[in-house]
Amino acid sequence: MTLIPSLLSVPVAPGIAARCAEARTVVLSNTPVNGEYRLLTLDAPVEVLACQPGQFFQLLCPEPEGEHPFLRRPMSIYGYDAEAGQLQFLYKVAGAGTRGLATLRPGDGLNVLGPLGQGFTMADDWQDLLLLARGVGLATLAPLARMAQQKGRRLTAICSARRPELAMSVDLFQGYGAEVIVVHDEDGSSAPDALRALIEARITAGRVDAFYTCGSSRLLRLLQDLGARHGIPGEIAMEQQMACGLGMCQACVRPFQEADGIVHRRVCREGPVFPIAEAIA
Amino acid sequence: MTLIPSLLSVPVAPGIAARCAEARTVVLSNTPVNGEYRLLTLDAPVEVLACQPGQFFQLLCPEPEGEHPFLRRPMSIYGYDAEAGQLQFLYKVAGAGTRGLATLRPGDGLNVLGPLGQGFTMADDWQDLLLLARGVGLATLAPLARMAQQKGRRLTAICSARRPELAMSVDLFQGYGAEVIVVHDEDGSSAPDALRALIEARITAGRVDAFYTCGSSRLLRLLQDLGARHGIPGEIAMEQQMACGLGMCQACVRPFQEADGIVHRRVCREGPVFPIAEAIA
Amino acid sequence: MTHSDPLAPSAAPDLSVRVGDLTLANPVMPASGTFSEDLADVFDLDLLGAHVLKTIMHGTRPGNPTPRVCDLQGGMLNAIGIPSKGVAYFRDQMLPYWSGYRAPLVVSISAHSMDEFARLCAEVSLPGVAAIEANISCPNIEADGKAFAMRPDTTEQVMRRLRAATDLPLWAKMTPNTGEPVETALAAEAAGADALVTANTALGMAIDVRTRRPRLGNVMGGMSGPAMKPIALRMTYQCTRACTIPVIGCGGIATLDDVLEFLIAGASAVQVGTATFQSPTVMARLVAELADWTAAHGITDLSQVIGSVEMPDDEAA
Amino acid sequence: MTHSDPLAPSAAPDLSVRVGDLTLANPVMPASGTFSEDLADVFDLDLLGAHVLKTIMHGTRPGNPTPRVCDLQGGMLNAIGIPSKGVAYFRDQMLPYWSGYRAPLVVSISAHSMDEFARLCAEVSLPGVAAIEANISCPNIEADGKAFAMRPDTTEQVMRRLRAATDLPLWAKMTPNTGEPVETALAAEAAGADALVTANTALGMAIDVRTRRPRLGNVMGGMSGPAMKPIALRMTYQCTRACTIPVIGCGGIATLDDVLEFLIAGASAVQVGTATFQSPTVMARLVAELADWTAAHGITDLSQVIGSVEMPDDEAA
Ligand SMILES: Cc1cc2nc3c(=O)[nH]c(=O)nc-3n(C[C@H](O)[C@H](O)[C@H](O)COP(=O)(O)OP(=O)(O)OC[C@H]3O[C@@H](n4cnc5c(N)ncnc54)[C@H](O)[C@@H]3O)c2cc1C
Ligand SMILES: Cc1cc2nc3c(=O)[nH]c(=O)nc-3n(C[C@H](O)[C@H](O)[C@H](O)COP(=O)(O)OP(=O)(O)OC[C@H]3O[C@@H](n4cnc5c(N)ncnc54)[C@H](O)[C@@H]3O)c2cc1C
Ligand SMILES: Cc1cc2nc3c(=O)[nH]c(=O)nc-3n(C[C@H](O)[C@H](O)[C@H](O)COP(=O)(O)O)c2cc1C
Ligand SMILES: Cc1cc2nc3c(=O)[nH]c(=O)nc-3n(C[C@H](O)[C@H](O)[C@H](O)COP(=O)(O)O)c2cc1C
Ligand code: FES
Ligand code: FES
Repeated sequence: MTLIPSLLSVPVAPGIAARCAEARTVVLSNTPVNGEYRLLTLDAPVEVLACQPGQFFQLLCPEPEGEHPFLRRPMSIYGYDAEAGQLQFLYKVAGAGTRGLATLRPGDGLNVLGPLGQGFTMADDWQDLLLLARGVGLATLAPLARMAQQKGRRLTAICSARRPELAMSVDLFQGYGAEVIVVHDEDGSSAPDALRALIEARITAGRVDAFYTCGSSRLLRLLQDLGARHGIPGEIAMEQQMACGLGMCQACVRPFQEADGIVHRRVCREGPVFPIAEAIA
Repeated sequence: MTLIPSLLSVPVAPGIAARCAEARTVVLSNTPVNGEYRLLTLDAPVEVLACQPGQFFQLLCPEPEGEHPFLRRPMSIYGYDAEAGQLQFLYKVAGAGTRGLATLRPGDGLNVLGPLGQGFTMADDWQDLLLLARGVGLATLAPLARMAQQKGRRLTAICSARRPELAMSVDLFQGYGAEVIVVHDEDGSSAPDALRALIEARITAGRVDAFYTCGSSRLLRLLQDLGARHGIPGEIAMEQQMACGLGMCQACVRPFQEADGIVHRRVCREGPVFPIAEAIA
Repeated sequence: MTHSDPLAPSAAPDLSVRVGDLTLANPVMPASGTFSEDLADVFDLDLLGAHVLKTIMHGTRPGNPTPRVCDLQGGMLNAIGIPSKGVAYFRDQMLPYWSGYRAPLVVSISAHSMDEFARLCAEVSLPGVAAIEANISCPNIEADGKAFAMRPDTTEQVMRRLRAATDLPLWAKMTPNTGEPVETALAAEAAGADALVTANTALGMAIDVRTRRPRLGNVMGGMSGPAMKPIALRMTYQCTRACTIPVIGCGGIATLDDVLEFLIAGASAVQVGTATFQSPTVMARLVAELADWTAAHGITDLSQVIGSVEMPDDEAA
Repeated sequence: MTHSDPLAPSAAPDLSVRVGDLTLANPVMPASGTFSEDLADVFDLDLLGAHVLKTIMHGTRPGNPTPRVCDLQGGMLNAIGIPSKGVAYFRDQMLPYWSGYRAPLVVSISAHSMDEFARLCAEVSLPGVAAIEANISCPNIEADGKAFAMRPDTTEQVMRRLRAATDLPLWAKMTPNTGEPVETALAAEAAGADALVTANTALGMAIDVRTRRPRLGNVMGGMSGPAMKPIALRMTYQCTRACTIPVIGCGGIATLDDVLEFLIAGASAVQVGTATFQSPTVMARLVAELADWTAAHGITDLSQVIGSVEMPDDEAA
């Protein structure tokens, strides 16, 4: 990062209902989870806490020694609590930016921009929800569990991982009343065919109204196929390289299948959540 | 700074008596002195501790928040002790680099390159020494006091400052047996005419064999004039913008008056100490 | 403003600057391609000296393959291309929105041929548009960064066509990739440009050493941000010295010192691009900081700053 | 080498590369102007693939006014000029010293006129010199950065004169300030250059906003360091694609990843300049790190790396 945005506050125009803000937060904790992942908890001002599950923030990552992340890094909201004034991210240390995040200690400041993008929807007739995700994708879907509980929906979360002990957010999903099924690579239960059988059994039992997923092309293709066969709608949270995160720069487009052909949509603005049927794996 | 030089050690060629090294030191303390100045004490390896008064180091300053000092910053050696494995710098916080130095805390690492340049000499017939300096220039001259004591010379240090309490290194000079005269702006004792009178009185009393000074053009001109009139030699430590500090880049030249005309010399290699008579103010 | 004490710092010092016939309330405006109505969520866009829109082209275009951006030490590369919804979309959807602001609207246009460029220029010369910025420099449109602004002759030709196509103030956006920055600037001036913008991005490249693939889908792209600032400042200085028309500085501006550096070099105004990605509120803060700075330094008119660079003494080294 | 186990990591993997007829023990060498015998205090200079000296000119010259350098975010500006002690000093004082090393000696030369350039080239073509690097690109020598390498025609003319003046391998050092990098590279190749060096510094400027003075005594100067890396890498890639002669990458190289990035882009070897100012031992460490990397990745010959960039799939965006 280069700029140290000052604390000088700047007004928005009268009449604008701002959907997001650039804000300074303070780190409450930043602790390892499962070895590869870290949970960052921030003390955040209320103007950035009107969040929807599926939305994200752009974090201005500190520079780890010898590296110079320059652009902000997009991170899904893992948890938010307007009353407690808290905001959480679950992240995987991947490169310079996330290595920078990993250096944050309690009391450090962190400049965030958000909440950004369009979150998940939950149509009234989506009573039985099936969530399928892997790795850090589970972070993106975590807040859905709370939303489902608040709306009184039944949620089944299939958490895929390399090894059973690496499956994340199991406790969190269960805490919000979801049924959790852990599948993993070691016993082959995470393979597409095994998953297909697992999910089709539930569909046949009439227990799936909608899918939620994110990230992986393999899982997307599976759910697209099952959705088309059985007429089940659903939503996916997608990723793309970003610069602004606000919709200005057009960096983050992805192609989508519409009736008339392929269109480009901005992951940061029209997304990151899109209909599964329209996404292109 | 950009590079994080690794600890991988690289050999010098057999037969080379290396005059300097790039080394990693550890901060022992970094404390304010007199408000504007800070004293940095480092735990340093012995290969960089064969120092001469007047030599300097190139410090790879950490980046303070929002600023990006890139080149190393030259700093005179304020103290060195090969037995204790310690190295000291006295610096004034001026810009990005020294602001970065000011962030160093005990236990932090600091990459240093040195000792560099040619230090002060002390000819056998220089028995009565007069040192005249101001501000941070006193840092550069401080190790001279020890050298004078070791060689059994008499040293008078005229320390100039804006206010009497800002005069630095008084205790240090006294500790090495020097007579200290503090002159300052508030009572006009630091004005050129006052200094001229003070010094001429000592010259007349036969108590000055050589001058030492550094930095200020005003003081240089005064000593050049007195030196020429009374046939008194002396040395000055000079400054110039540097890149390499080693002699490679030719950034740091200054003009000097030689018999045949003006020549350029590198402050980092031929200097930073030069004969007062040849320096150009 | 309801303050009564004209000496209070909040009395909003006059930051206005002139760019040709246009007076801007202050010298800070966005750079094309790094701004949209989305920023209104973050600050009041009428705090800006002007609004400069993403370059539009005549027809609809998809833009470049992804990844379209990557970050660098002190900057970024982009190869967005110019995804465009065409001129009708601009006229019917965008212009009405932007006409709701007080800040003057600058419309950036580009085209692959001079004919299309001139036609587009005429078509966007509409009420509500305060000036047209001719993006004759986008390094992504033609192979290896060859754009009109690479050479004085093509610059002069295309700018003459645009000059004939509009009565609006016409700005020429220059490229740092040319070996003839002064000659192209003079060519734009001779063709009737009202101002120059220095500069668009510098053509660069980055490779991911783990995948051995270019970091941009388009292989090469434009470098922006602090890393290019010394180049943009040099062009700004060269162009203000050579030309009589005003120059708008652009490239790596992120802090008040950067704004001042370009003004002192001779820029009449500045554009801020990449810094907005780091901090979306940065332009509003720069305006406020500039106001404080002028007040603190007794500057009553920015003409006391613009072009005030002092040349070094002629002393020998 | 006294190690006996050829599989031990210390068995020094073969890092040799060919640059035309010259074989270098490894691809890492200093950039001209950022190297001298003073560095021998810090590491064994025979660890390097070659030695490249500061550009010399025919007569003696003082160089530019001070300050001659300033630092930037991610780089620096310099306007050293080419202080030179002349060709006799090189022959009598410098050549004997450098002849004591195993690493091949590359002598960089420059001149204001083609005649002088050719004469100097002939005069430095001495036993002990392995190659001549023609600095046809120094932006400080002529006004506003206009050097021979700015244009294909002047590049070809001067390189033909140099080619005729020496039988030694002849390298042409290119400039990022030209708008025609590929055309000038092809011109140098056509004139008989044995290799290209991409690139010299990018012309830039910086102003101290407090004093309102340029930060360099020479007002403008050359930008080097990480900030220019994307530009230098782009030129390296453009030139290796367009030419058949080898290209030596140069500009902002500071880490092993940077070395790899240039090799993958197509460079046969690399030059390291500004990074040596940050860490004088950097080149020796890069050689060691490259050895470790090749060992760890099962690379037995750097030709497996050089030019191995993979083009993006032709998928739609
Ligand atoms: C909407 C959205 C939500 C995300 N939520 C999470 C989350 O909750 N937890 C988490 O760990 N990761 C999440 N990611 C991915 C996360 O943004 C990247 O892992 C992170 O940017 C990597 O940065 P880096 O500097 O550590 O890695 P590097 O690989 O060094 O990054 C280099 C560049 O590539 C970009 N980049 C790298 N990976 C991705 C990616 N997958 N998507 C988009 N850009 C990428 C970076 O932003 C940076 O600009 C999300 C991505 C998006 C787009
Ligand atoms: C041989 C030598 C010994 C020195 N010894 C000391 C010392 O013991 N204590 C001390 O406080 N200062 C000393 N200085 C001055 C010190 O190097 C500068 O104050 C420091 O580099 C300022 O860096 P900055 O980033 O804080 O300031 P900035 O003004 O932001 O520096 C910008 C650039 O200018 C250079 N620069 C600024 N001032 C000077 C200067 N006076 N001389 C050379 N380059 C300069 C910096 O190195 C940097 O490259 C010495 C200088 C030299 C040449
Ligand atoms: C993502 C992105 C998109 C851009 N799109 C355009 C564009 O459409 N038209 C244009 O003239 N310049 C475009 N530019 C260039 C900027 O307007 C500006 O000239 C350049 O980025 C340098 O300024 P900066 O360093 O402040 O970003 C774009 C730059 C970026 C980073
Ligand atoms: C202080 C300095 C002096 C230089 N002198 C020369 C020179 O005499 N001849 C030359 O061809 N290049 C010269 N260069 C350019 C370097 O050789 C190199 O091309 C450039 O700095 C880019 O590489 P870098 O980013 O690794 O420094 C000089 C660069 C610097 C920083
Ligand atoms: S990241 Fe800029 S438009 Fe999406
Ligand atoms: S600083 Fe490089 S020669 Fe002195």
